[in-house]
Amino acid sequence: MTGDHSVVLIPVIFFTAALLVPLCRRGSRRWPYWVALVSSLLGVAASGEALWRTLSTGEAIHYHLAGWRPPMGIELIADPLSAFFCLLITVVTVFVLWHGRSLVESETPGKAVPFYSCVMLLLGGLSGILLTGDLFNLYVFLEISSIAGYALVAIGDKRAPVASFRYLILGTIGASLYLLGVGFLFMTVGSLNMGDIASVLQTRAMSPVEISALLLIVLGIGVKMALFPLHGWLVDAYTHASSTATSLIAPIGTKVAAYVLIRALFYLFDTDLVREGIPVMNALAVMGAVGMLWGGVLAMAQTDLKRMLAFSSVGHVGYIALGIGLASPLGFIAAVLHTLNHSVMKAVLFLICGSLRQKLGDNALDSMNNSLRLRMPWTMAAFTLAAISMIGLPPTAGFFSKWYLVLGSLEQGKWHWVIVIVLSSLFSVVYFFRVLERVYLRPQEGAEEEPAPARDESRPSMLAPVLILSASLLLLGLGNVMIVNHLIRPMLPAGF
Amino acid sequence: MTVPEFSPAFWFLAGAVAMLVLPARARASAFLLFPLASLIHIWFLPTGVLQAYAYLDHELILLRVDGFSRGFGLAFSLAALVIGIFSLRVTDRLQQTAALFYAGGSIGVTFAGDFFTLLIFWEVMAVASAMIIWAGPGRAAAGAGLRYLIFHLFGGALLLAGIVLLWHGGGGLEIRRFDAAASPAVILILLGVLVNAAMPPLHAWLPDSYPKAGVTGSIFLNAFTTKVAVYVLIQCFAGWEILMWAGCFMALYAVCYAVMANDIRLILSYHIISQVGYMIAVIGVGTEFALSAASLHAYNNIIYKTLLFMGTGVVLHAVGTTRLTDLGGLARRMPLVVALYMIGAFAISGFPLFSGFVSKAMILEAMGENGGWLVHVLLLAAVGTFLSVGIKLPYYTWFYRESGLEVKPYPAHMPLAMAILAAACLAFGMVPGWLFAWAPSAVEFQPYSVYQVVEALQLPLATFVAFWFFRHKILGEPKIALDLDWFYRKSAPLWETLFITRVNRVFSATQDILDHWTEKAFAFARNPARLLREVPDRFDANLQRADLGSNVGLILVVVVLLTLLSLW
Amino acid sequence: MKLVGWIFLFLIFAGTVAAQYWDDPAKFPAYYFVYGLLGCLLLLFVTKVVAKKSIMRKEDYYDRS
Amino acid sequence: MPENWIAHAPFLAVLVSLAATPLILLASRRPNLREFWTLLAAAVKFGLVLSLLPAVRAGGTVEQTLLTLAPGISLGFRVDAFGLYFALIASGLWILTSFYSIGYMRGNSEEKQTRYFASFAVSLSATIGIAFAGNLLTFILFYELLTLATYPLVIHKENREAIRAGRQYLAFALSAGLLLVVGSAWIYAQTGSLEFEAGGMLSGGDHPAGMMRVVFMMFLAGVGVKSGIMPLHSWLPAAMVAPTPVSALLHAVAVVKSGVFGVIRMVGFVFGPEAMGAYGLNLVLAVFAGVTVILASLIAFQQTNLKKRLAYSTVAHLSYVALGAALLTQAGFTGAILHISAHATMKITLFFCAGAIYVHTHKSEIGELDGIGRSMPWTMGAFIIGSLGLAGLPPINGFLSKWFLLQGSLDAGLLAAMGVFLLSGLLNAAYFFPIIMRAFFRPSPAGEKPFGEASPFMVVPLCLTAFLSVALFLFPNLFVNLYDLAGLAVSGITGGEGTP
Repeated sequence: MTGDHSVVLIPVIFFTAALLVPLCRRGSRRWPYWVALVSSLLGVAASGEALWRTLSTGEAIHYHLAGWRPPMGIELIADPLSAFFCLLITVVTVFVLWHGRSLVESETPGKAVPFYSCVMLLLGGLSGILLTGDLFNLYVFLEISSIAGYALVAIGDKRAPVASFRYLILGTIGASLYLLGVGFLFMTVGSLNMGDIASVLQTRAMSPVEISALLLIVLGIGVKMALFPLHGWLVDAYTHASSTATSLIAPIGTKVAAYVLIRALFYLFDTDLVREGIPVMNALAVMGAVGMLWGGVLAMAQTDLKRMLAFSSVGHVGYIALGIGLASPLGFIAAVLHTLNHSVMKAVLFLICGSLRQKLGDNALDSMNNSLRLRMPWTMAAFTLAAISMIGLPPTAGFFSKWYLVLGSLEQGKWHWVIVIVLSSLFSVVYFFRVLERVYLRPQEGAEEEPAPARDESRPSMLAPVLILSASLLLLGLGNVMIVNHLIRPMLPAGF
Repeated sequence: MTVPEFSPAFWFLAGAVAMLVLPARARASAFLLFPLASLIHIWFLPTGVLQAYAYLDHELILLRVDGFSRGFGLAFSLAALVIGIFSLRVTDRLQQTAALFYAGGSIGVTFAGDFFTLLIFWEVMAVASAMIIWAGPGRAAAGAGLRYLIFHLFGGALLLAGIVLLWHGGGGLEIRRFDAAASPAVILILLGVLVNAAMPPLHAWLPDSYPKAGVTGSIFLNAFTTKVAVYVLIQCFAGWEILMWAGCFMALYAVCYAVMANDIRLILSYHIISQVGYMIAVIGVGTEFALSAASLHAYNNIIYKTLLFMGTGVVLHAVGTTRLTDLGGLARRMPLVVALYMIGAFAISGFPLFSGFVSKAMILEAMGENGGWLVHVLLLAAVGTFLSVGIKLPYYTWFYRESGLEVKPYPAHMPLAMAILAAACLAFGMVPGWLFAWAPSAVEFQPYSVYQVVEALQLPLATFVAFWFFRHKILGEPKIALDLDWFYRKSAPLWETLFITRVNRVFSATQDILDHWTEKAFAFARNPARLLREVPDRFDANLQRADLGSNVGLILVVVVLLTLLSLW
Repeated sequence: MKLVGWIFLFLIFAGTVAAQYWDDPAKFPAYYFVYGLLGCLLLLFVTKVVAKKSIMRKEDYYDRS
Repeated sequence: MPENWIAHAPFLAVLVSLAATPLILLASRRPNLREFWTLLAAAVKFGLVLSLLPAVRAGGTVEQTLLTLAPGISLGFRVDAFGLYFALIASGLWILTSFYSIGYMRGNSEEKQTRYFASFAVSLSATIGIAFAGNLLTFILFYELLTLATYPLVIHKENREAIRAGRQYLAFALSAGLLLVVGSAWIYAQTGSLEFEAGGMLSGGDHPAGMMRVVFMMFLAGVGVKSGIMPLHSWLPAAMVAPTPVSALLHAVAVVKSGVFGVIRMVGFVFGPEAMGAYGLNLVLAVFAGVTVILASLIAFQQTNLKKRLAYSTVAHLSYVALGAALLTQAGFTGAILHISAHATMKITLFFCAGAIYVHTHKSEIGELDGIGRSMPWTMGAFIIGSLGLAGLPPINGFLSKWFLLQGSLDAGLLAAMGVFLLSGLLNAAYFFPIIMRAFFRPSPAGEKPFGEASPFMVVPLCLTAFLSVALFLFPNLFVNLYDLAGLAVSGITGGEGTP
């Protein structure tokens, strides 16, 4: 029985840490950092253990809080899907925190304690979302993580509070829609436990109320996921938050929302009905596809690296939505694989944004030139690799999620999605090579007079996570079959 | 005596390579070694297929000796040797190399036993001879050489197409006599060969280019290309009646142009065509005797034509010009050359006691038996030959009037080379048996019959009389007569405009359009909103941020829309 | 040309006529002389009169574009 | 042990220059050491490729599967005769190009030599990877790697023009790569396999005609960019701003040849002659290729820059290969495959010459070459040989491939193709020979003294390639049995039948 506690341990660790961080402000200035890092590491260990266990037994781990059995008590469930997402977010967090050690201090001086506290709260909320088996409980965790997110965004540059406010308004609307949907469901089914609801919904036809509930949940989560055209909060929030905050929220925030979407569409409701009876899947695919193009086009237009990456995130959320919208095993695999890949890629890219901001003071594309490749060759190499992966060239990770997506679309004869994927890849070629060209080719102004800039690489604590993550893109690419076969296939919902 | 059995062409090819590395002083003398070696080699070669080379799916026959190839091979080697003597002063490495490649190509074709091998040497000849023309002085040589080369490569392409068709038809590539039931393959081969034979209307390259080569260059050129074509025609197209007609037409056509020409090398160039016409006409007859006549005439032609070209070469060397209207009265300063030249002139005109008489008599005999009245066309051509080469050219060059040109001394090896050839002309003329010894098949023929001698004397006599009466009118003005090269030389700018300038313009226009759209696309990428409304060039995040209300509104719209859609 | 030359040429001509007659009396003995004379005149006419009007050009014809 | 070696040789051959890259980068301060690594890698690579020869000549293939790339598709190498043929040419000429590069880069005191040599090494890895790829996905993987590795080579000069050319190159090549991916995905969805199959993985199947055509056009565009089929060729002349060894590599060995290699892989191993013919796809390819051959030659006329003229000539000659493949006959394929090596040796010679002239005299316009043949006889002599070969004249290997291509046209009953080849030969002669004429027969500009040959590092390689061009005509099986390999490859594609 002891092992099962790892499930509950994950949120508990983070919530504890969130409290612990302010408490240790009296100690060294480094303590909040170490507390956060150690908790994240513990989180990694716990989620890893949970994942390993659920995979090796082939069964989900059910944990009943305080021993109350559902439907009365709250249930935590670690199945391969949720455990995998847990592991993902905790691992990314570890790398982001590692990278952010000095960055947080320098970018947001004196705000380390609230920052780390919010991070822990965010993680707690997100892991709660991932692990809970109860819809209302999920809402609670959603709000916790959202509030932590708003706060994190607010700890940024001058414009951050406004961006955060925007985020808050739109995020609250999203959460409310979700809550409304949950309310509708509770009305007709009489339960909040996912397993219960699923067992009811999947045995009979859905009433209009339930369909409305489904739509409200999808759209509410869509807002959180920044699904086009519900992404209005994302760009400003990512741009103006502090580097570390962005690199934390961007890779994991929207992914957890995507998880909820997957969970709701494939596990909660009747998959066949969702697939054929109502146009929600098609709507998701369309929204995803338009988002891919929209994000790509706007990313090409940006003059600020971080903003460009934010728009690219809108596009890549579209990939995930499209994968879900295909509602086929290949689409599911593509969606989950892309969640993983995109988390890592975006983490690398935003971390590099942080490193650059530390050196250059901002992320404006105009200030980048070929002195960067001399000053920070390794960072730039990592950036290049991540960019290539974003574009989707083999054998990097980004290629393979697209491959599954293309296969999935073709399998259903949906050529139009393939065209969209090709176009959006071309857009990403444009916007990434725009950066690479500057970094590698654009001469410095007045370069003749000045001596070539000396090597001025980021400190090891910032370089190492970047390098490790970007190298892992190759590994993820080459090992994608292993990931798909051993991790993602066990997640496939029963309907497939 | 056994001799190594490889194609004598390799002597020349080896020589060409040697020319590349030998120092300037040794080159001209070393040059002689290779034709000499080839001459001896051919002399001792037995008959038959001697060297074959398994190449891919083909069995290439590099050395096939029969009566024809032995004779032609000897004639070519001799020509190369003597021209080598004539050009002992030449120091231009390129020209020497090209000359040996050229001769090697000719000999290679002569001994080739299959069309694949033939084609290889054929193209070597084309390129090497173009180099020889280029080595000529002035800008005219450059253009002429290029036209020459393209023309010959065109001929080569026809030949190649024919050969490929032949192989494709499953007929094998062996060089053999084609029967007159023509297939496309054979027609293409014939056309390709006729380009080299300078058959009108495919002849214009010859008078265009030969007079523009250098002193020794044109001598080299005259000896090989057309005779090689004659050789191939003998081997493959003997007895094609159309050749009889074509040859007669060719002989007469070129003679007319020769009479019009003002440049002595141009006169001789047209006479190459005319003489080849004789040979082709008799090839059309196709009997064993006719083919002997054709080949013997070819050997003689190589000898006396080279001699004639050497004569003009000395003039060019000594005076620097070859225009009849500039020349005159040089006889006293180069009597030996005049004498030797006249031997050649009599030979080409078919005077009794000179070599041309013997072979021409054979040709007339063969034509008279088979060609009916066509023989009279050849006689008319003979009149023209004597008129231009035998009288007009020497008369205005060396006699007529004093031109006052300065005559540079010319080296002794030039008349020496001429003397060797002149001796051959005389020897073959006086002792026809020596000539017949080289015929591919035994010749039983008495050229010195009354009929032949009378004809051979009366025709020139009449020509001379006519010439004498008009001698002040014939020289004329320094003008050129347009030949068929007019069509491609004058229309070249048109083709260039049509196919090069225009095509390129269209291309750059499309490129511009592409660039324009790329530019547009990039502008679009810089700020996509420009498509929708008037905004600045560059994207401005602050200007284009949708306000919160619109975002909220958008969310609600989506919710309502989707709900409606689902619950419909 | 001196008279001697003409006499020499005439002797040759006479000789050929005689020989021809001796060889084959049925043939016109000066046939080739007449043919040659007419042929030569024809050639001269064609090249010097007809061609001059049609295809003779200045030497720099091709150099002028 | 030896068998084990052979089994690993494909991957090692790919890896060797990739592994040399860091060494080259690390030795950036010590040019001699750096060049040593390059040459060592080149030699080892050639040796490894060579070690595969006996097994393949015996009619077998060497297969090696590394890992699974995607379900049902492995990162796998399968060395067949055709792949080995290409690998032999690429790795063999790499050695010469490396020597030449040393002469060029030092003679020209180029900047960023380290990057140059490093990219070069990666390119070669990618090329060998393309040659040995056993399935479409592996092929695409190395195809994209090649795109990226040659990008720094294209933009080497880093001026405006170079960067624009680089952009164009990337845009074209990456779009093409995407089309390949999509096409492959379709094939995978249809057949469940991406393994190359001699005779075509799509042959014999019953596929919707419309789809076949669309996918074929995707593949055509995909490989068409690198093989410069019009209208996708425009990056290639633009990339001429790159240093000459790059042009030589791009135009003779690696990139464009990977393109036409891809064309043959596509025709012979993906679609297969049977399906190509059945759906009329070969005519599409033939029309594109034929038009390219002629138009590119016409454009080459207009170029006054030597390298630009060579570039357009390259565009034309690449389409020889495509057109040969489109004939779908045994002779046509043989000609196409032989033309890969023929054009490689001939064009690399010409580019080497252009580079030697440029480094030594800083002349790059054709109008400036008057009389240069007298100063640089070896260089220009090699130039003659290259030009002769490109015009399809014997005794250069360009004639041999043309012979087969003409045969193929006849076998296919496509007289138009025959006309294209013959006409193109004339056009080639017409735009190459004026250069030779100038070089040897025009007087040097007034006041110019003879300046002699360029560095032996450059002259020796270009003489060797010229020699190879001749030698490979006289003895098509010389050294590495290229002709036999071509024959093996073709009999695989056509199933050993088709000869009249």
